[in-house]
Amino acid sequence: MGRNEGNCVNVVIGGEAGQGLVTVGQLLAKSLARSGYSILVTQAYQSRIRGGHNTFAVRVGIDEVMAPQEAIDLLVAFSAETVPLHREELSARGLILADARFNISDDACLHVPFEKLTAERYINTAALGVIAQILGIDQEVAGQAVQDLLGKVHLDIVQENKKALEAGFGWGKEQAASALHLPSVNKPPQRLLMNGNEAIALGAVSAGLKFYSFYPMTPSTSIGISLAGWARELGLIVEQAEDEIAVLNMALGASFAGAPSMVATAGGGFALMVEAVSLAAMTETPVVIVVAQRPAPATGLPTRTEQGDLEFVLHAGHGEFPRAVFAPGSVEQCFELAKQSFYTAERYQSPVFILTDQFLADSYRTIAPFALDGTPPVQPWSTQGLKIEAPYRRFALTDTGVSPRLLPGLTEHLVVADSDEHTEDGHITEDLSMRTRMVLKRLTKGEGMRSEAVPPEHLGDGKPEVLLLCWGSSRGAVLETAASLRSQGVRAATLHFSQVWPLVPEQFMGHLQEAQRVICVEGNATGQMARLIRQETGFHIEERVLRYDGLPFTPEYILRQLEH
Amino acid sequence: MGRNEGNCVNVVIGGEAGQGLVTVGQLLAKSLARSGYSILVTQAYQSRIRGGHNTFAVRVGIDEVMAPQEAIDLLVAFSAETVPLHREELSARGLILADARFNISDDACLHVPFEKLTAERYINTAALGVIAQILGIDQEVAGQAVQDLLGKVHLDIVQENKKALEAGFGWGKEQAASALHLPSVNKPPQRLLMNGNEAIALGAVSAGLKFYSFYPMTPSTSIGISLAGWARELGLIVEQAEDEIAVLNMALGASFAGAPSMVATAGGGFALMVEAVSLAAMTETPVVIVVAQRPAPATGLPTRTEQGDLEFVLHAGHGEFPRAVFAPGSVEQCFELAKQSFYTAERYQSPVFILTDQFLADSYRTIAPFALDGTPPVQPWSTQGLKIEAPYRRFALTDTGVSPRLLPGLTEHLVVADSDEHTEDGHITEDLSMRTRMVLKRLTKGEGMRSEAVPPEHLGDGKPEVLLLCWGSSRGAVLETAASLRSQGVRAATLHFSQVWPLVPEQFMGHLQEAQRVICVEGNATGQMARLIRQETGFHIEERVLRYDGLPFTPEYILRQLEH
Amino acid sequence: MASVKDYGQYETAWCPGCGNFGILLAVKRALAARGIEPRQILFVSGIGQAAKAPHYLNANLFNGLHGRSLPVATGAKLANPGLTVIVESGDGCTYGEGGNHFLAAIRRNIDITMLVHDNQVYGLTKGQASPTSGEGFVTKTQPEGSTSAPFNPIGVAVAMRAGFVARGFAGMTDLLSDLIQQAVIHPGFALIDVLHPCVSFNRVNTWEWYQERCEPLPKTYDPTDWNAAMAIAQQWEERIPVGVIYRNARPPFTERMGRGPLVGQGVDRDKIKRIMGGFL
Amino acid sequence: MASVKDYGQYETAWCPGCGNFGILLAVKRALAARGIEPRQILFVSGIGQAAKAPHYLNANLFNGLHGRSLPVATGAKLANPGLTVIVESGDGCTYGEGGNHFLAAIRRNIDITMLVHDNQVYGLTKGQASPTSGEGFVTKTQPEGSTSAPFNPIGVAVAMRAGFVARGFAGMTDLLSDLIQQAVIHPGFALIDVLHPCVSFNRVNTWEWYQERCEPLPKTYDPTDWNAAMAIAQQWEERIPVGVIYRNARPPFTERMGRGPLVGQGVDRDKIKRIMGGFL
Ligand SMILES: Cc1ncc(C[n+]2csc(CCOP(=O)(O)OP(=O)(O)O)c2C)c(N)n1
Ligand SMILES: Cc1ncc(C[n+]2csc(CCOP(=O)(O)OP(=O)(O)O)c2C)c(N)n1
Ligand code: SF4
Ligand code: SF4
Ligand SMILES: [Mg+2]
Ligand SMILES: [Mg+2]
Repeated sequence: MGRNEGNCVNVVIGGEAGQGLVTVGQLLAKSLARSGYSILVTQAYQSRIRGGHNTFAVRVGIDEVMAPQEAIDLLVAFSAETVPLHREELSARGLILADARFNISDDACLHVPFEKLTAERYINTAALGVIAQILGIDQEVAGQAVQDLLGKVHLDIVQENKKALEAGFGWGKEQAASALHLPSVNKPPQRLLMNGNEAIALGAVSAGLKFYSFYPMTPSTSIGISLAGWARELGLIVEQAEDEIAVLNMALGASFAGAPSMVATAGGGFALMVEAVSLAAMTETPVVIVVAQRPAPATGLPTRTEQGDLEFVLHAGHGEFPRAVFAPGSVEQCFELAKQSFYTAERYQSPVFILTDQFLADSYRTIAPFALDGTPPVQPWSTQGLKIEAPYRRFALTDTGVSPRLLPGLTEHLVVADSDEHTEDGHITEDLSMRTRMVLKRLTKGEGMRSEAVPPEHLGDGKPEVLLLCWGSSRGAVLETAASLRSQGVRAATLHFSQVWPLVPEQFMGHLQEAQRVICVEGNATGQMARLIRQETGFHIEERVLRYDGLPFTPEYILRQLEH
Repeated sequence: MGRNEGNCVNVVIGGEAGQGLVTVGQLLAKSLARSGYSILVTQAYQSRIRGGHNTFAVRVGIDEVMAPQEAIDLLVAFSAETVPLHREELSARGLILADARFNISDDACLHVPFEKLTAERYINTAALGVIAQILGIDQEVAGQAVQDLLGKVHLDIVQENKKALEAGFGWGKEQAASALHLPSVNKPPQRLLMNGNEAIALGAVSAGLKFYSFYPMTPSTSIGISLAGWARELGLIVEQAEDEIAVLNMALGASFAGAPSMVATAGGGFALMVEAVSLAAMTETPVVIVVAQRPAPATGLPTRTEQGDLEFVLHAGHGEFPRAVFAPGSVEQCFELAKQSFYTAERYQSPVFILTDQFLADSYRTIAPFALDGTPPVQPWSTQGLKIEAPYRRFALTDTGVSPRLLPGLTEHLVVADSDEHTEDGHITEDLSMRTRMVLKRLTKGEGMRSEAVPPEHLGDGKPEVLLLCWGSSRGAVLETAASLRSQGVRAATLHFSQVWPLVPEQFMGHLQEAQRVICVEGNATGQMARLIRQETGFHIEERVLRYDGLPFTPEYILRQLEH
Repeated sequence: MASVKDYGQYETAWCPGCGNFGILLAVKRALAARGIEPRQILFVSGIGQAAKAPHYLNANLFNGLHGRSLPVATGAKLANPGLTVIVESGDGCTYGEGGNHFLAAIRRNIDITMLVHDNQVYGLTKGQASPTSGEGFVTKTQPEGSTSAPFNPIGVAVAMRAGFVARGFAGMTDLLSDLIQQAVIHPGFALIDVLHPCVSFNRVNTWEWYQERCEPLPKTYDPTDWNAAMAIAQQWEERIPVGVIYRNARPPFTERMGRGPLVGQGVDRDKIKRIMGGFL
Repeated sequence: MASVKDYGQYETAWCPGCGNFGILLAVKRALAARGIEPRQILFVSGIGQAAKAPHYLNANLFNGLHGRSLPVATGAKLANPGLTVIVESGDGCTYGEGGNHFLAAIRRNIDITMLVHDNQVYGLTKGQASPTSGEGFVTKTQPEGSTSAPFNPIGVAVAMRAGFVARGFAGMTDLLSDLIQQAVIHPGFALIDVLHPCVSFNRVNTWEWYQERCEPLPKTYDPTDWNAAMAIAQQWEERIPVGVIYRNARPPFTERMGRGPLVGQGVDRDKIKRIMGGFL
């Protein structure tokens, strides 16, 4: 059972794919967000379109909710199967909501007579009403959410839905099940409800993205869906390619010609991009590559989560060249680091990576609206006015390794790039001394990236008994774990890497050394980050909390492992 | 200038692509090998078919020649350009052989009146005669080499060639240039003349290879040329695929159906195989993958050498799974480790890698004939007779992680493999507890591989002042460097890894710790092996001798770097 | 002799009403009708809803990567030509990600049967345009409609003179089962593009849409007439011909290659010794 | 106005007598004839002997990976439709490694010119069979002769109704230069398969072999007649028609897409703010 239980309510909606539980979940999440609560959504679904069993979990609280919770306070069963599958996770105060027709015999169960409340097709909305009532959501707020979300699609049936909602509210009121009532928030702050993929898409366009090519692959696809939806308004090109090889090569072509470009995929699709990663490095073409991890090898568990591709991404591509790898730990970081990725890619004319995973990609959270001013977007053409002496040398050797980048067709100069080793003017060469100079030129850019690396976030006690080290999406669960440890009187601290490469030991060695125990928390089976830290620092982290069953970390899971 | 100079003669033949210098070089090498000398060939060529400037260097001696040498004792100029390009490397006793018509004014130059010796088209063979005479090769032996090599192609013109050879010998005799005369060997032992790629091909067929698919890529192509040449006789299938993705997937299909399979490529082609590497791991399909390295990123320097893909190969493929990576240090090791790769791949039903590079791939050496008996070849069908209870489970969970492998169609059982996470019987599953068991099953096979890892070869003094650590093709240069250091009174030792993964620290930590200085010698720009050793042991090797200009290590190069 | 029952009956992960069910049934019937034992058959598939099909019957199976079923099948067939190799995958898998292998398999005329479950959409990834989606097809990732011309697999296969080119429809299982039987016994590469509705993501090419258009080729049609086949391959919008559209007698790859099975062949060390002797 | 001289004169890495020289010359002449400035042109190429061609003239160039020139060219054209984008690569690069992109480029009808230097062999890697090598073509890696049917690029492109399909011959530089001019001004994907001898590795399809067979299409030939084009595309062994074989007026991708150039477009933060507001 989770700590924090008093402050949060964990609602889990279960049912078959195609039953609309995502819609109900989103409506609930929206209603909660607008009521001023903090929420965190965890979606668990199978690799199928209909049937099976999926869940949409909304953990809600007054204070920031950062991680999923295992204990369920409100289990909403859209299919009879939901109950046996999740009964064990029910908390002491937990309730089950199920259609009366399921005939579930369980003391914790509220048997909702949906049949009587509404017509079959509006049951979902009626269920939303019941849930909302139990949690203490204002009916107006829920109604507005229904209007906003469903109104776009089926304007005509909004009225029917609202009636069903009302019926649900009405029935819920009679139950006097107030245990899960959330304390109301006085002046709800404006909050965005957004998942990791949407935040990446939004960060990308605000940093200047103009071209996005993709080949569908879970859990990355929804980045393309967001961008495609905005493409006309923002004047982007979002193009589905014939395969992932084309995806990245196309993005490189677009970037070479001047359009800030991004691609997104999962491990298997990324495997096909590896050659072009090396091409990006050799031709010094900026590009942002999102790898949304899922359990592998091969097709693995396509709809689940894992952090198993760190080393793969770090070393993808033949030959040696610098790269930056970001690993956001929250939806806010997805936005910020997507922007950062564009700046880094442009500044160092290099491939830059964003490593996320299914959990973060699909996890809706409530976040403060982003400030959209600040750093101006990337505009590769803005430097074209600079006076450049002829002959222009695209790969001129410089102290920083960065050469002035012109775009083809925009100036009087010719721009030549080559995948072969090349001279300063970009033409193929077999001059071996030029070779070594070009190798060093490219590697020198890595020094610049190092100097700008985002330091890991260190939180909690100095000289702690326990330092929990983590990276990427596990941040929230680890932070909550540390809070929990502290509440048990353990001096705990956390060290979260939102940039996993380049690593700059001076930024964190002190933290590692002053901790009594360092424990690496990673969503993989072999401890890749721990290995990487040893490689870069010699510091050996023996204690590890690993997870590789396809589910995201929860504080409960980490605490259980720590007890072992 | 190289040490060892007294014992060895370094002949460098230079000229344009298409001038036939490889043929002359091979004839010379063959003649020397049959005369009982040890030789080592280094080929340097450009990425073009005609023109440019290439060299074919034969270093010859009585004792085993293990590395190339920079100082040239006999420079044979097939084009006038050769002389200015290589004059600086000429040793004190060095001679130049050039066509009199080149009008080279150089005291070290013997001006050969080829015009008078033979017709234009036989000049190469006449040159061979001159060289052979200067080195003291028996004319009979050289004649036989001409007969054997050219006889296959142009039987009719063997006579003319022999005459030209004779003329060359005759002219050479008059020059009284005996400084480079090799001491004669009494009873020449039988020696194969073979390069790294040929040895891999031969090792593979003796280990049981039946299927080889490929897409041409320098420097891996000649493996396929050898195998294609033997295919009819040995009943192999050697198939050129549409791309490298097909190459590896095809090999996996063949292996799944029971044919021991191998593929070979260079870094860029391997980049396209990365997804299928992960597939091999997931479906537990044995396959041997040769990555013949060349300078990258991207197309890089297609015909040169480098050791830049260690980390790439080590982490290629999404998700986590075990693999073995061999890195032969000699032509003999190419043969032995090719065999070993098949055994390891079959035993652990896993992808196994052989990392070579252009230098080793193209380097002819004299070696003792291989014993072809010994371990029986891999025969996946030999276990099909075993009584297996129905239902057969291809991925049965076992202590070793290895499950009994049946082949489709050969027994009454059905064989099912899936790239998704699967049950023991190979069918797609989303059971998350099965997931963790399957992850561990696959990783457990890595323990077996570890227990069988080839230990690094440690040679030289205990508690040395200098320990030179290296891997793969640089072995010979490093061994000769150590010998040279010893002759200067330095206590030197070497540690050569012919298997670079898994690393077993117990096998070598003692050596690292007892050395006063450890120096890592690697053909790349960032010190990948040094990083890997730190990752696995925490031992930080700060001193490095790196090379990344496309040329192989020479003892001279290493000694120069050590002096810095 | 195998019967439909021998191929088993399994729960699927498909949506109710999906066209895949009709294809699965036709496959089982065809195999049973030809009396092929499950153990003689190797299915190879990629990734997608279609590619799951072979999990739902008894046979050997290699379910590989998205787009890569054909090279795996080719390797397996070469290693053991005794296997009846059948590839099942989707339109995205075969003509999208796997397009290059499709071309190569036709050129090789490798002796396998390729069943493309063509629902004109990417099903498993929730409804993006596929290579066969009609121009203007609207999806969440193509909100302005698909802009590429649809791929005409039949047209390309006939143009390349593939050994056996057929079109089936999941709603005509008898005809489809017959096509599959012909394809399986055809020596060489046999393509069957099977139209089938995706009830979840394709709102254009529905059961009704196909039913109105699909029409068996007349008995008099001669599939060995390449010109006629090329003309038939152009028909689509109004009338969609179903049946064997083209066939020829080009010898299959395994035959042209002139090798026996690789599996079960020992290593003749004397031969290798002789080869090694060539290096002396 | 640009002249042939503006495109420069460089040393090449090609073999003396190679057909590539003729193609290079025709390219320069065509560009000069159309008066396109070097800075307006972007060449994209893959890897191979052919793919080196754009290094030997003055223009913008992205020389990418083996087989991947078309996607790079597509991305560049979409980013800046103002560029005249010309792809040059070999038969191996385009129809072998890059086969899938070839299909996709035709389907997109992306407005670029694709010049395939088709020597029916892999030149740079020293003479393996290529997709267009004739059946039975003997090489060191195909000692028993190539076993796959040769790929007919013209046939496939016409079958797919590519916008502009032509065949050239390196030995007819005037005609070739004319074809290139037409291709460059054609709005949409324009394929020119240019036959050219590889004097080092192709002992079958030599200068003589081509010269005996290559024959310009008659003036009366109507390239908008698809049926005629499909028939012409079948001719090979005895007579090889050279010229524009097929063309149609399908609007190019950039037009159908309805976007202006991406390059130079600023970011409208108000619009992004509005989008963000949708998440409230
Ligand atoms: C390399 C790679 N890219 C993308 C995916 C994601 N993916 C899985 S199925 C699929 C589309 C399937 O479409 P189709 O082949 O038409 O099959 P359907 O589901 O429609 O039957 C995609 C893109 C993947 N598994 N691997
Ligand atoms: C991924 C990859 N595979 C293989 C190669 C090796 N390679 C370079 S050129 C070439 C063949 C070129 O043939 P073609 O495209 O016909 O050009 P040509 O040299 O004949 O003009 C190959 C296979 C490569 N560079 N990259
Ligand atoms: S998504 Fe479409 S293709 Fe897939 S099972 Fe459902 S209806 Fe069939
Ligand atoms: S190898 Fe062939 S294609 Fe290449 S330059 Fe020489 S003749 Fe031309
Ligand atoms: Mg489909
Ligand atoms: Mg070619």
